[in-house]
Amino acid sequence: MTLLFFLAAGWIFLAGVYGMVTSRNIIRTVGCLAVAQSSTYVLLLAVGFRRGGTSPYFTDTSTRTPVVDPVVQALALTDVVVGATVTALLLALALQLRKRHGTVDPDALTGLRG
Amino acid sequence: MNGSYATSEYLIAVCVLLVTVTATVAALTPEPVRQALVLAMLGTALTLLFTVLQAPDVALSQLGVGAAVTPLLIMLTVRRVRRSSTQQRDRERQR
Amino acid sequence: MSTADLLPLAIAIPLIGAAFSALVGSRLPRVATDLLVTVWAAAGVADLVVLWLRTGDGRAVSWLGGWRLRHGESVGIVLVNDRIGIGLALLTAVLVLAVIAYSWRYFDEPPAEHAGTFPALILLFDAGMCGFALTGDLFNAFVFFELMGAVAYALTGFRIEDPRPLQGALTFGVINSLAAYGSLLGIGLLYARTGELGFAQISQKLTGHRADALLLTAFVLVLTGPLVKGAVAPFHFWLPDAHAVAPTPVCMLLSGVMVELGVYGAARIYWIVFSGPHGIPQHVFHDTFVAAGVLTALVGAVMCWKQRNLKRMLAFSTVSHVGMFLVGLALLTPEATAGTALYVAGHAGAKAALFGVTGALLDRFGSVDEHSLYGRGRELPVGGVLFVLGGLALAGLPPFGTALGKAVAEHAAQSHSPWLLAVFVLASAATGAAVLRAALRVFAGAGRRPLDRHEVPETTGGGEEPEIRGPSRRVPLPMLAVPALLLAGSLAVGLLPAVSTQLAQAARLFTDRVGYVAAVYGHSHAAGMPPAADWTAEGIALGLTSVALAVAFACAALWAAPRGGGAHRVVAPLRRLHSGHMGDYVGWLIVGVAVLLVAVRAQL
Amino acid sequence: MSRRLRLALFWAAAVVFAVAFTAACTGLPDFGTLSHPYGSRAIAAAFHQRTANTISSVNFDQRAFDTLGEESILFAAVLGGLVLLRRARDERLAGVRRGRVLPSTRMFGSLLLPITLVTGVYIVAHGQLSPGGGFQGGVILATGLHLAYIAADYGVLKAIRPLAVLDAADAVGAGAFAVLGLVGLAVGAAYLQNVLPLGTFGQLSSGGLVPVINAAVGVEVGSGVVVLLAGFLDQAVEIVSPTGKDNGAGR
Amino acid sequence: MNAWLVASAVLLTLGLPPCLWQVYRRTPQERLAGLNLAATMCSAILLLFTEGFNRSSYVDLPLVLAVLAPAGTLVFARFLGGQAAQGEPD
Amino acid sequence: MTVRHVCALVLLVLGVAVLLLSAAALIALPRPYGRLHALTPATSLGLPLVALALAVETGPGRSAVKLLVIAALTAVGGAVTTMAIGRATAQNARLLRKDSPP
Repeated sequence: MTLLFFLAAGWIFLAGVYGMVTSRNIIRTVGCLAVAQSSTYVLLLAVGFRRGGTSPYFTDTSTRTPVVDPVVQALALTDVVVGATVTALLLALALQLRKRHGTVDPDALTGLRG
Repeated sequence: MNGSYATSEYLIAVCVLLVTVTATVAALTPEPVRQALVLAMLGTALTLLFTVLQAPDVALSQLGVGAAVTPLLIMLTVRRVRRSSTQQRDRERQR
Repeated sequence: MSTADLLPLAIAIPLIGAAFSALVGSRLPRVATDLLVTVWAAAGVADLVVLWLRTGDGRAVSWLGGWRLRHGESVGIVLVNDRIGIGLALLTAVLVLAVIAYSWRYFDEPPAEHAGTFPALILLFDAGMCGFALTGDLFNAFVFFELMGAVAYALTGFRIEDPRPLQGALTFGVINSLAAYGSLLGIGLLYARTGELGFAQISQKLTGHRADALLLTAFVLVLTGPLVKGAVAPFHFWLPDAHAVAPTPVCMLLSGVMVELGVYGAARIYWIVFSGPHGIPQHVFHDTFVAAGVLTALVGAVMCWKQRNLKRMLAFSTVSHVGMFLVGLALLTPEATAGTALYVAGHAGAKAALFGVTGALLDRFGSVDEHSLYGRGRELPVGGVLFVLGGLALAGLPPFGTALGKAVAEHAAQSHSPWLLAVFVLASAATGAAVLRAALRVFAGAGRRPLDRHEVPETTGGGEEPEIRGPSRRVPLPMLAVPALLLAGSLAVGLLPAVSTQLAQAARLFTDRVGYVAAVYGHSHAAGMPPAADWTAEGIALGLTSVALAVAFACAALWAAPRGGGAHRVVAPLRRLHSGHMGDYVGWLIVGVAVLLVAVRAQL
Repeated sequence: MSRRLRLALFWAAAVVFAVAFTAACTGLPDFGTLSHPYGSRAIAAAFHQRTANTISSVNFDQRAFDTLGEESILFAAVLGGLVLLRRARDERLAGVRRGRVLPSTRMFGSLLLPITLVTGVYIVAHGQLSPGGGFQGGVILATGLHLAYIAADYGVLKAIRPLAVLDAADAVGAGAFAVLGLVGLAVGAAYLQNVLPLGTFGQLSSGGLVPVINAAVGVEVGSGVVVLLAGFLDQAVEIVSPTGKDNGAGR
Repeated sequence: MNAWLVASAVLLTLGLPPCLWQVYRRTPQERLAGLNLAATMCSAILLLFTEGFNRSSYVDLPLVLAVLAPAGTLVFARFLGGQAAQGEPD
Repeated sequence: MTVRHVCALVLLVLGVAVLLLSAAALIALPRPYGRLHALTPATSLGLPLVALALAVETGPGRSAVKLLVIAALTAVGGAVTTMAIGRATAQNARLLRKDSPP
């Protein structure tokens, strides 16, 4: 049953990729990339969960409390930032591309081929 | 104590379900404005999931990034795109 | 300052330089900024040179934040490398210095109120690539992978007035980011199993587990990122699209070292993390990736031959060479590794020089189309000489570094399976021939005037906007001096015996997993004998053979009667696959992952 | 490749991926496992450094180098945004019409603006104690500033948004992180080593270098996100392309 | 097992799905309304977690959500309105 | 079970009930404008009740102040955002009618 928590990550990744494969709009492609990325957060945090643990900082709880893995949280935090910045860059590219090319449909982007 | 584990895992299960469904819908939404709104929802759902997984730090970042900044950027991009196509249509009408 | 401290400095220096350049760029005159950035890049080179010298035939280890091992465990990040990784970082730094010198008079600095942004991005690129080359930690590698990616997307799309760079950059960004997220999934799986993130630490913990589905999936997923960056078929589609449209100085970095870093990363991760007992057996990696490398080399060579857009031609030749590098590394012997390292160094100089000359052409004539430039390059004789020399170097003319590296790698490949020899010779001959054909057409007006036929979709390369506003009558001096120096560097790699012996010793260390782990854990470990990496009569003969083939191909293309026929039927569908469609490329990415999964599973 | 072929390829690959990933997940330790070797070590190390929020300790001390890379990515994205969203040679600025805003929105916006800024500063400042930190607080600060756009209009936002200063602040924040690492080298320790006095566990000033780096990150993120959003807003609201160019260059 | 967690579980299970339904199904404006209610619902759930997990510092999360959510909604509303004003039927 | 605890539970049950009712109304009401009305009780009554319940439970102190700030922000913000969404919907509807063929 708890296996499903890990499998959810794989499902989300594939859903994002499916959206990118079928996309007819480059802005949607970038959005789907963000979806695919959220799978990594889910996997990382699910991996770091400890049954009965609480979050690993000790201002409002005793230092003996069992806590979940802080390292994956730090990794996920880095990942969130990376994802947001990359999304911003790609959206900037998509915006300019739309302006210059007059289309957001990948089928109509024929500038580079062969 | 077992009851508390069960509640906690029930919460996690519901949140994972919410995230999975929202992510799937976001990936399947063809139109960017609507997708931006679903992505904002995905950000909120992820925030809940991170909180029940006891990761409030990540939840806070996700709240800022996923629920606010990313959808806003998509909206701004779409708006710019809309603006240029409006200009274009106006020009065509004038001809 | 100890040797270990030089490792983080190699990354910190360009980072600080980037912040500084962005900060003062708009407040200082252009010349001052350029000078400052050049000095900064030179400081990075100096740091790495000292590091190279001090590392000697060993490894440099630096625990960041002082989180050294306690009881055999650490919570910190370790930077650890031998001369292969340090050499790659050094190559990066040298190329960055060359690029900065090349673009002294180059860019018009489009964001007028933000002068200094372009050099700042180049320095960030430098930091990202050095970090990726030097790190010994899987997640840290992901972070620096993303850093070099993010900078590269922005730099590729630099010319926003033209739609093609934007499309190329967007494809580049989407495909590479998706691959990086795949890698991160793999890192998550490995972390779940081992509870570690360092290469050496994971490797130690993995020895206690069986090679099961988790290991297999994690292996393929983790390697996806580096393989996509390394443009291994079928992950290579983004590369020509991005390289054909990026500003020329950026192309020099992308083709010269970034793509090679991808292959390096794949090999490094396999060697340290997965090659141990209970890991992925060596014959599996060997068979799978020799096949992938051969496929890449051939696809790249064929596509390179068919291009008329000069930048795209050079990009496909990079694909082809990367295939050969992958074959070299996948042979998993110190000798082949040493050869590949030499080949990469020689190739970087030659390829960057070729891009540099192409940039001069683009600047002068506003086109990179082989057909429309026919004969116009006569005004630029120096460029012509450099271009021909570059083509000969790509084909493997002794004594260029490319020839030495190729000869050593070929020798190692031959003892394994003789037919690989033919692949090496043919692929280098074809890429060299394409460049020579273009050089003769453009700079000498040789052969018939090419006809425009539109049977297959293609990217011509005409109608490009010059990268310098208002093309000057004279090509600026750095735009030809830098390529000449780069070619000289490529020559030096082949001529200086010290380079080859030192790289051979480093290759011995690169292929020594036990020694790497021991170095991280602070044990001493005796290294074996270095392989031989020097000129042999056989190597020179093979080099001359591929050059002769290249010249023959080029002459045939120029003067022989054109024939359609069988070849066309094979090549046209291949060209059609390179559709420039983002959805296609994403599809290929996931297909590639699936094929690797199946291929590795079948051999376990 | 036709759409149908593409989809067929995707489905074939997706099935393989799904099978492999499922098989991999069966090999994982059970969900909620009690064994987290790295995590346990990180907690012990955080206690040693007297940082109450272990995640901040991992982020800004134990694995600070990752964060250095991450902030460089953000810096690169901001620079990249400046480059990519610049006004092209053939574009011009249009006058922005004054937006009509509901009075209630205006009042609420002006009320919310200070609250948001205070919240942002609070989240940054308590980074090493409770959830939050430079990044989260920085994003809140940057978003909060844009309430001016909601409450009034674009002109007001431009007036309270000193882009040149924020630009510089972004670079200073990014550079400061890398320079702070040199402090360790200067006193003969390792790069990014936490050499400042550590303070008392649970106090605002505890953790040595952690709150300093945290503040640098806060400055960088706050100003960087504003600059990035400014690029997009300018494109969305202000910059117009010349007639005929929107569609013209695509051929 | 405590009342606060049960209450949050009830809200998660019964309160959020209708909002999600609204977000998935309809025009952008109605999606925005659904998003708005979902944000309120999440605020409530996060508040309940504070007491449910017995960590008083979790209260920062609903605080931030309460600050960001209206701001986000107002921006979206402005753009959706402005988009219509420029004659872009959707 | 102190009196305070009972009070908190009562407030909690009331708050959750209001929130659930709002959610139900959101999908049950037929017209877009009607659905907008579903937002108001949740923000102005449901969430403040929940926050109040928590404040009663924890007793006076800094966290109680934070809870009340959240309640106040949501209540005011809810009203304002509802109006803004209503306006956006109205603009859209009106212009659609104007653009549609005669």
